[in-house]
Amino acid sequence: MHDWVLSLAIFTPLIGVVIIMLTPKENETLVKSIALLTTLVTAGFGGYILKNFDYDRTKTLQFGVNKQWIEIIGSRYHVGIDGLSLPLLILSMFICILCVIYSWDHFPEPHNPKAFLALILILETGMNGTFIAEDLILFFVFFELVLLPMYFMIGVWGGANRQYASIKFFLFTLFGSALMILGFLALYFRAGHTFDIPTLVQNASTMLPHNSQLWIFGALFMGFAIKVPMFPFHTWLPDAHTEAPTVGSVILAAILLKLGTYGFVRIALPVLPDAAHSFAWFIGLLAVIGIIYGALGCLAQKDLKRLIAFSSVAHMGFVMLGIATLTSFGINAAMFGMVAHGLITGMLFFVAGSIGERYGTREMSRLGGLLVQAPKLGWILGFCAMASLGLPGLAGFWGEFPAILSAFNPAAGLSVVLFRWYMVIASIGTVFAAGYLLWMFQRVAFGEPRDEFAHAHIHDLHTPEWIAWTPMLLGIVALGVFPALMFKLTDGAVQQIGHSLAMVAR
Amino acid sequence: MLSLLAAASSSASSFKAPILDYHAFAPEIVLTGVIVLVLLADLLVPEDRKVLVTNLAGLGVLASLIPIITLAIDGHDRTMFGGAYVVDHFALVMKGLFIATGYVVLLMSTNYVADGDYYEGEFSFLLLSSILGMTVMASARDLITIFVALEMLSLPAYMLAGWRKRDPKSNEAALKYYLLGVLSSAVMLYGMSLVYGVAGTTVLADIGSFFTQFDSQPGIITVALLMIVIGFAFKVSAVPFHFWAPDTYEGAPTPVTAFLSVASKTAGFVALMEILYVGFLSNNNVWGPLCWVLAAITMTVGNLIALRQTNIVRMLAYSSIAQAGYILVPFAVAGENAHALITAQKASVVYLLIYTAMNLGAFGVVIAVARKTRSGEIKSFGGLFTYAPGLTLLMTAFMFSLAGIPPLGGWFAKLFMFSAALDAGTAPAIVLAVIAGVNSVIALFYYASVAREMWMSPVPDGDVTPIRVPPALATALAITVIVTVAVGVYPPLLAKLGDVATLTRAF
Amino acid sequence: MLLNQFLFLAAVLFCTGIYGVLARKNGVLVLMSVELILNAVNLNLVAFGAFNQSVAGQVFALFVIAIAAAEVGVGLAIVLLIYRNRKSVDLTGIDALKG
Amino acid sequence: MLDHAYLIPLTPVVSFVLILFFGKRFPSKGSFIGVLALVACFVMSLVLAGQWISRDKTIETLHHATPAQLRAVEKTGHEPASNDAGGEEREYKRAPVVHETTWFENGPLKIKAGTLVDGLSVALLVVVSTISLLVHIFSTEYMRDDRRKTHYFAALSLFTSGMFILVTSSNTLQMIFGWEMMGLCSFMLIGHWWESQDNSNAALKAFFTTRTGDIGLLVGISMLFWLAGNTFDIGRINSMALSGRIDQGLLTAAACALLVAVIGKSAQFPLHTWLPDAMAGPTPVSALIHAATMVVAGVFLIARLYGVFWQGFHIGAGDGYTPVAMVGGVTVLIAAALAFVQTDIKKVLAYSTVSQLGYMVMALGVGAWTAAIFHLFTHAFFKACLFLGAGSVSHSGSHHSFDMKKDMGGLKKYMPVTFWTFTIASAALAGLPPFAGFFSKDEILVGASENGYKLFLYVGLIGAGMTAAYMTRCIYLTFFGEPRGAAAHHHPHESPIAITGPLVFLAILSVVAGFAQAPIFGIEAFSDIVEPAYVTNVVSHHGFFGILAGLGILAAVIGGVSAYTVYFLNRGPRGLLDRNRAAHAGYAFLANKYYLDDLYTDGVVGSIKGPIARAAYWFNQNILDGIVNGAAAIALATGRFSYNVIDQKIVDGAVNGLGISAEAGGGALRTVQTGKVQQYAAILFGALVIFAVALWRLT
Amino acid sequence: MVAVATAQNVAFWAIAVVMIGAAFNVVTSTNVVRAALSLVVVLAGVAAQYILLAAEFTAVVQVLVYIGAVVVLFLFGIMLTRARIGHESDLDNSNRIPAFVVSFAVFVLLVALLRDAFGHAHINVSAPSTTEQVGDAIFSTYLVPFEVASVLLLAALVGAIVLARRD
Repeated sequence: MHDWVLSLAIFTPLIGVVIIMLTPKENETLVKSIALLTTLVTAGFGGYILKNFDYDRTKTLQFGVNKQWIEIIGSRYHVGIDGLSLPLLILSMFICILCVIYSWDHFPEPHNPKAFLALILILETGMNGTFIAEDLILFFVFFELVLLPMYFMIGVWGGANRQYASIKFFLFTLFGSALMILGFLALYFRAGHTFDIPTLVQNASTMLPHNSQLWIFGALFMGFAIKVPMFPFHTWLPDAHTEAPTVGSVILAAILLKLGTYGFVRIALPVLPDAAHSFAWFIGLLAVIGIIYGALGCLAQKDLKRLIAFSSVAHMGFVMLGIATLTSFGINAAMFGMVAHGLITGMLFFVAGSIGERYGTREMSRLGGLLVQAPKLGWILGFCAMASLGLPGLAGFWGEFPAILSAFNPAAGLSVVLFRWYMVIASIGTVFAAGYLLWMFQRVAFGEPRDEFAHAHIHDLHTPEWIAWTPMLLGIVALGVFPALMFKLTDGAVQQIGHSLAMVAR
Repeated sequence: MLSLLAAASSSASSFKAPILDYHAFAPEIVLTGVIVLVLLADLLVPEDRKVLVTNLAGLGVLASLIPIITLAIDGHDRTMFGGAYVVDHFALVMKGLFIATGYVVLLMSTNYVADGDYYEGEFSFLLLSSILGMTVMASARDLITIFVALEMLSLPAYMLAGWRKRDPKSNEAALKYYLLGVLSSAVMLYGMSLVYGVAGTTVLADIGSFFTQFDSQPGIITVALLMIVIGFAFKVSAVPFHFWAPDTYEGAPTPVTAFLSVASKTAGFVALMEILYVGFLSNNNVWGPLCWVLAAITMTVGNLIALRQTNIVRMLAYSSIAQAGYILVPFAVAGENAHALITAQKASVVYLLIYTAMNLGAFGVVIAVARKTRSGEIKSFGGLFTYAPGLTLLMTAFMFSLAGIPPLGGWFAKLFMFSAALDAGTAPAIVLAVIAGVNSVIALFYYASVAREMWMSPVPDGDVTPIRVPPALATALAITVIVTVAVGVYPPLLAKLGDVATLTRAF
Repeated sequence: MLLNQFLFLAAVLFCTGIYGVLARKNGVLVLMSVELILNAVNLNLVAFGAFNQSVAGQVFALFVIAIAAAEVGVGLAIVLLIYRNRKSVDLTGIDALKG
Repeated sequence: MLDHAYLIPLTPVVSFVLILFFGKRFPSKGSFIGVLALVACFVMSLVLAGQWISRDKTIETLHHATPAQLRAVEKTGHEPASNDAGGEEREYKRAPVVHETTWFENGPLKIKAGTLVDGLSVALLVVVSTISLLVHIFSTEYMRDDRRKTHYFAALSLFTSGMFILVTSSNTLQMIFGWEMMGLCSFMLIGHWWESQDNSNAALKAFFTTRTGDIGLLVGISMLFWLAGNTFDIGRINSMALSGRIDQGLLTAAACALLVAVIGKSAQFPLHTWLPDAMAGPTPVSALIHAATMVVAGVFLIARLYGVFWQGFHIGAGDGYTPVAMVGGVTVLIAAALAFVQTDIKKVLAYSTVSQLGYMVMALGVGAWTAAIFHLFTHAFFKACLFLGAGSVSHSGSHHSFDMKKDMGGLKKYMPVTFWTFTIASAALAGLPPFAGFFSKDEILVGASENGYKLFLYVGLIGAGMTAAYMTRCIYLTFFGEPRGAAAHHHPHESPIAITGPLVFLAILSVVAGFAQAPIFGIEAFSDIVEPAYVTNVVSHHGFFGILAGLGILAAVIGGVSAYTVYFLNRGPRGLLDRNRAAHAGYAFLANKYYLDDLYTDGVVGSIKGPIARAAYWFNQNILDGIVNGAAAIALATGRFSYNVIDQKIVDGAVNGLGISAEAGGGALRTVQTGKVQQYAAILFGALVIFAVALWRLT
Repeated sequence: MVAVATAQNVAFWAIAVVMIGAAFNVVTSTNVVRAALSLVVVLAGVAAQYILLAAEFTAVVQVLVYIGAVVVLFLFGIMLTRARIGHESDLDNSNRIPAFVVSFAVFVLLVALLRDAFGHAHINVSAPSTTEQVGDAIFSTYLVPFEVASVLLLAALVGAIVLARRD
């Protein structure tokens, strides 16, 4: 079990896919049950991992498996889990269950639960796999595996402009990953003919001249930055989110964006610390531009989901700012920010989807008085808005504040003055966040319902919504009050990265 | 340079019959036997039972796989006729590929040709002849043999392209293919004659050792080499020698198009590998940059034009041009060093193996869908998912495999291709890799547009009667999709076959 | 004799053939021009054979002759096919497939 | 209790959760849970205060250490060795009682969470729990039939706990929690009646403006974390700041950043405009916000991190001017002037709060730490009393209206308890002896005068006069004259006991609270109990200055009398008559209103401070509020621009442009594919030549 | 020897001039049949050059295959496509100038290359390879291409018949 559990965590969803494929389309309940069961079983493996994970050794890879895979190019099936991967893996499993539950009788047009659920499960495989891959090629495969299901999810079940949005999402990401894989290969050939991440962490910085490091880092940067997405590579995100079905948006926001930031933390920084130092100012710059720019973008939005999408740009800016500081504080904040953003923005998309479903529109100018018609939904929206703007006591705060904090004192060798300016700008970004989120909340929830919906019957929360959302809401509060839940996991591994970054500081 | 040849020319007025290793020739002998059998059977089988002939051809093709397997098990390389004909791992892998391709194409064409009431027996006969040429090509290590093999595989293909005799487009396809094919083989011949003139031999290994003596070669060799490369660049439809391809692909019967885009192209690459890696390894300062330019413009032009296509076959034609560009990437970097050379060979072979499966599969679906829609427009795929989910899934898999998206086979091919470029590690190699990377993104757009039509668009004519896929075609699709997916998920399946350093082992 | 005599002659034939292929409209004439090109190659081969004092040149030329004959046969068949469908062997009019 | 101080913030949190999830099931809609929780907090706070006071005594006797000796230890800037060894707490007088637990770790760094109890937090706890309890009781009646009573009480509980968390925090990180929780709750409570756009706008504005200030908080606390040696610990930050081991420039920057936070939260000029708007919330909430929580958080922040401000702004230098004092002083005057022109009774009180907060900030800026906290202490009682009084008036006298001119007047006879308590509280606010405000304001004046900030003495005096004047006007308009509008038509009556009870209680406190620190009588209990070591050791203490007290009284009397002259001696009623005539004259209602408002303002208020107040009001409404609102508009416009132009046209346009140009490139290349086989052949041979020449030259 | 060499040169040039003229006629003639006949001249000239190069067997094959078969095929082709026997004005397309430019460029290229490579190389035909040697080579070293070529001819035959036959 110990050796197998990670592989099971990756591939159980695929088994579910096969079973679903073999199930007749007409028997929808069975299909749904299989999907739910699959996610639950997968999460069961997650539970096993949580239970048997050695929390005193978060920086070491556990449950590791290192088997031969593609010998001809030197790639191995190497998976393992440490403090960085664990929270994201669990988050991914968790979100997938909730998505299946949420969609229980919420399937967007053209319905077809069979295909829809199969896609969710394939996505889960990709996401889980990315978070525990310890081999660059394996990482790449899983990283890319999520593209197709998400493409179809947006393209088939999405909104009016879905075709454009889906292909845009696909092309952007693929462009990044094309460069990323070049970077991986360059690492392979220049740093000891291995794709093994831990080995590369050991060797790469000594084996590679600074110049090569820069180039390779640049390639990796493109791959990850597009996925994050960082300004100016973000334009796929609003379109994708706006058009995606609710569940697609949730998965996209909660997990897929994290693949990029995770890539930075897992691969780019520790493997190429030298180049990371050279790039840090640039990453920081794009991050703070993203913070302000995303916020400004939010202010201009008319569509609820699009607004939330732009807010993701801003939030991921905080995460990237944390990473750019190259300090353990900042990276811890980034890790926290990833999970927090996953929960909060995921929830926001759930709520936005439910609102859109009830009113048939997400135009904020047409909405209003949600609190009158569906008070619970309205307050949950308010709660998520508050969490999203970084209110202390809720999870979002721990992604934002430590990032700001760490920017005051970036890693040795980085320009202190520059990063302090970043800190101030990022702080200003928090105000913007408050601005657009409250403004959104006011327009959607406050006031009286518009005439067109005044007599509409707006159902407050459905049972699947309750079941799906309660854990996320609890998670947001729990992480907000007990940040150690996350920091304890990530800290060991982050310290290690911070250490290797500090080693090369000039 | 004359002294070198003294040994070759002086000897022997007494003819010594060569001792033939029949095991080594067994695949070709079986194939030839099948060819003759098919021709005879075609005479005897009545008009309404012609499908038997096709079945016979299929079985025969499979039978010729047996000696390949025995040879592979036997394992040691066989060199004959002073190095003019070699049966080694590389040759066996490629022969196997050609024969498998031939089998799948036969499966794909069974109903196509029968339904169209074309000359089924002769069709199989010509197809097998062309495959025979290819298998010979895989072993040929001599200019004359290569030339004859090339003509052997080309001439039947010219005729097959025009097989739909009453269709002017098919005629046009055949004419263009034929004329340009003949011209480019003439250019190639001219180049070969120059090489022969300078080196005094037609055996590649001897040519290779001849040229290693010189630090720099005269311009004549540069141009001769260029001319030879052009001959095969035509075959693999590299820009700017690709013009025939879209027109011919569109006009030719679809199974023939599939055959051309896969087997014929592969044969071109096989010949190119033999000539460049065995005969002209030391001239890599010529063919390196040449292949670099060809690769770069081929993939770029192919992809860009493919963006604008509305006909699925034509789009696949440009797609296969672009794919040829990717396959040329390892050629561009192979000469950098010994290690890069080996990686490049493996990369090319792996790419060809995977490309064959996925491209054949894509054409298979096109054939299947066209059975109902009678149209080659991409639009005719609209809403396919609603009435033919299975075919949609298959086509999706093939399209995204061609685009190189994991976990479908294409990603591994591309990865290996990139890997070859970066193994060489020179600045031009890396630039080429980046160009290839950008191109694979552009390519996604049109591959995905097919998926988009199938999944996201309405059925154009509202006709949602399911598509009946005949068993032969279904078998072909099954084979291709299994290979495509299995290799993508577990690349080592093919990687072993791609381990073909034998081609240049001597060096 | 200079080798180049033959080679230059072959080059003239080669290029004349190219001109013919490019400038002729009639399919049969284009095929004839192709024959010019192939003969140029053959002349090259035989000249080089003599120059190198090896038989390979002649052998090569023989194969080319044999295959050229087959090619002409196939080519004429295709031209005939076109003629049958279009009632013309005018190559310039054949451009239904393009783009 | 000293060791279990966490119970105080925890109790209302629990009550919040209980009310939120179970409140609706009770007939009282959960209000009693809130009241009970606050009773518990109140009792615990009192116990805590008692323990603190007695602890001080015991420790003093135990150690026989004089304050001077302790001061000597502190002034070296080095902590006792035992502390460095991680040993016992410093157990001497005024040393806080700190209980911490590790919140989370970052490498070797342990971030702690915990409670810190010292005089300052005890004082605040008492004030907050008292006021909050009274507000809760008041609300049971005031909000009896509100449709969202449950939400209201839940938010009230959370609000209170936010303040508790803030004042008991042992570290700055935790302070942010309390600080922002209050922001959230103020948002919820101000926007309680969110059906109206105005209310939700006000809520947004409150949250947004304070959040703007929070930029300073985040930046300041981040800076202090690093400057003080990787710690959020308040004690360490203060001692590090005072030790002078922090770079002066950076320390000043951090202090400035925190000052920004204070300006936002404590509604100081120029970010004060949200506070009057926040009157949109229910009146008890206003009382809570203004008297005990939220706005005083800013003052508390300065007090809590006084070492930083002291050192950062050189408050001790006494060179006549500090930024903190400037902010406070300007706020005192501007806000007082603005209070004149309000017609809404709550807005008068709101500007009065702003003005009084200005006093506190000013006091802190001039080094009069104790005076500031003392003023905070007394102000809490009388301002709560005033607000609740105003609430009582609107509840029972003016039919839920707060417009003094339209719907009030002559209520004295209907609502005697309200009237008397309101008047007592006003007197306290005006600084008339023996009411509480007199003592605290006097302390401030003394501090300004004696610490070398004479300018602010005058500011304080002028402010005192103005305060007396506008409160006189307010009382007149509300309780005297003829009943108008709702007051005339809706049978005003006295409020029930749930409302008057707290009023009376608060009125009593408004009288007696001042005696906690009455140097005139030799009582310095407040400073003894409240001042933490890091303050005691640096600030100067002064006794009673008769002249200053006299000047203060004089200023108040002048202000009161002049207002009395204006209002009670018939100028006012005539203005009202004018107004009615003009209304009869048939002008369009709105136009009339504004026109006569102008007349009224010119004729009545103008006789005292008209031009200045009007100018100030104009400035306030058009410039400052304009900037605040304009900032939103600008942000919105910038957002639209950056989205519509930069994002959609340039960034996204570039991407789409690439796509389009790729397609166009494909289209152009397609034209080469003419379909003419001989052209293809020509290209074949042409390419041959070109490649040949290129390669030949290359090799 | 010199005389032999001179005679060879004279013969070469005489034949070459005729060949070139005939070749030009093939590509420029306005009469299809005349073009075909000019082709015969060229092909015969090539055969003659083979003899000069002492490749008698190849020359014989050239005559047999080309003149005996290929040209006949062409004539059949001309007749089957009902080309006019006489003068025909539009045998050329509009691309004569580009065609000339391209072919001339190729010519210049080739000449430059050949001069550069084989400037003064002489052909020594004193020890010609015999027909026997050619035969030996074909049936030993080049056995595979020979066998393949036979299948090739069969395939071409069958295919051409299918394509050309009326149905």
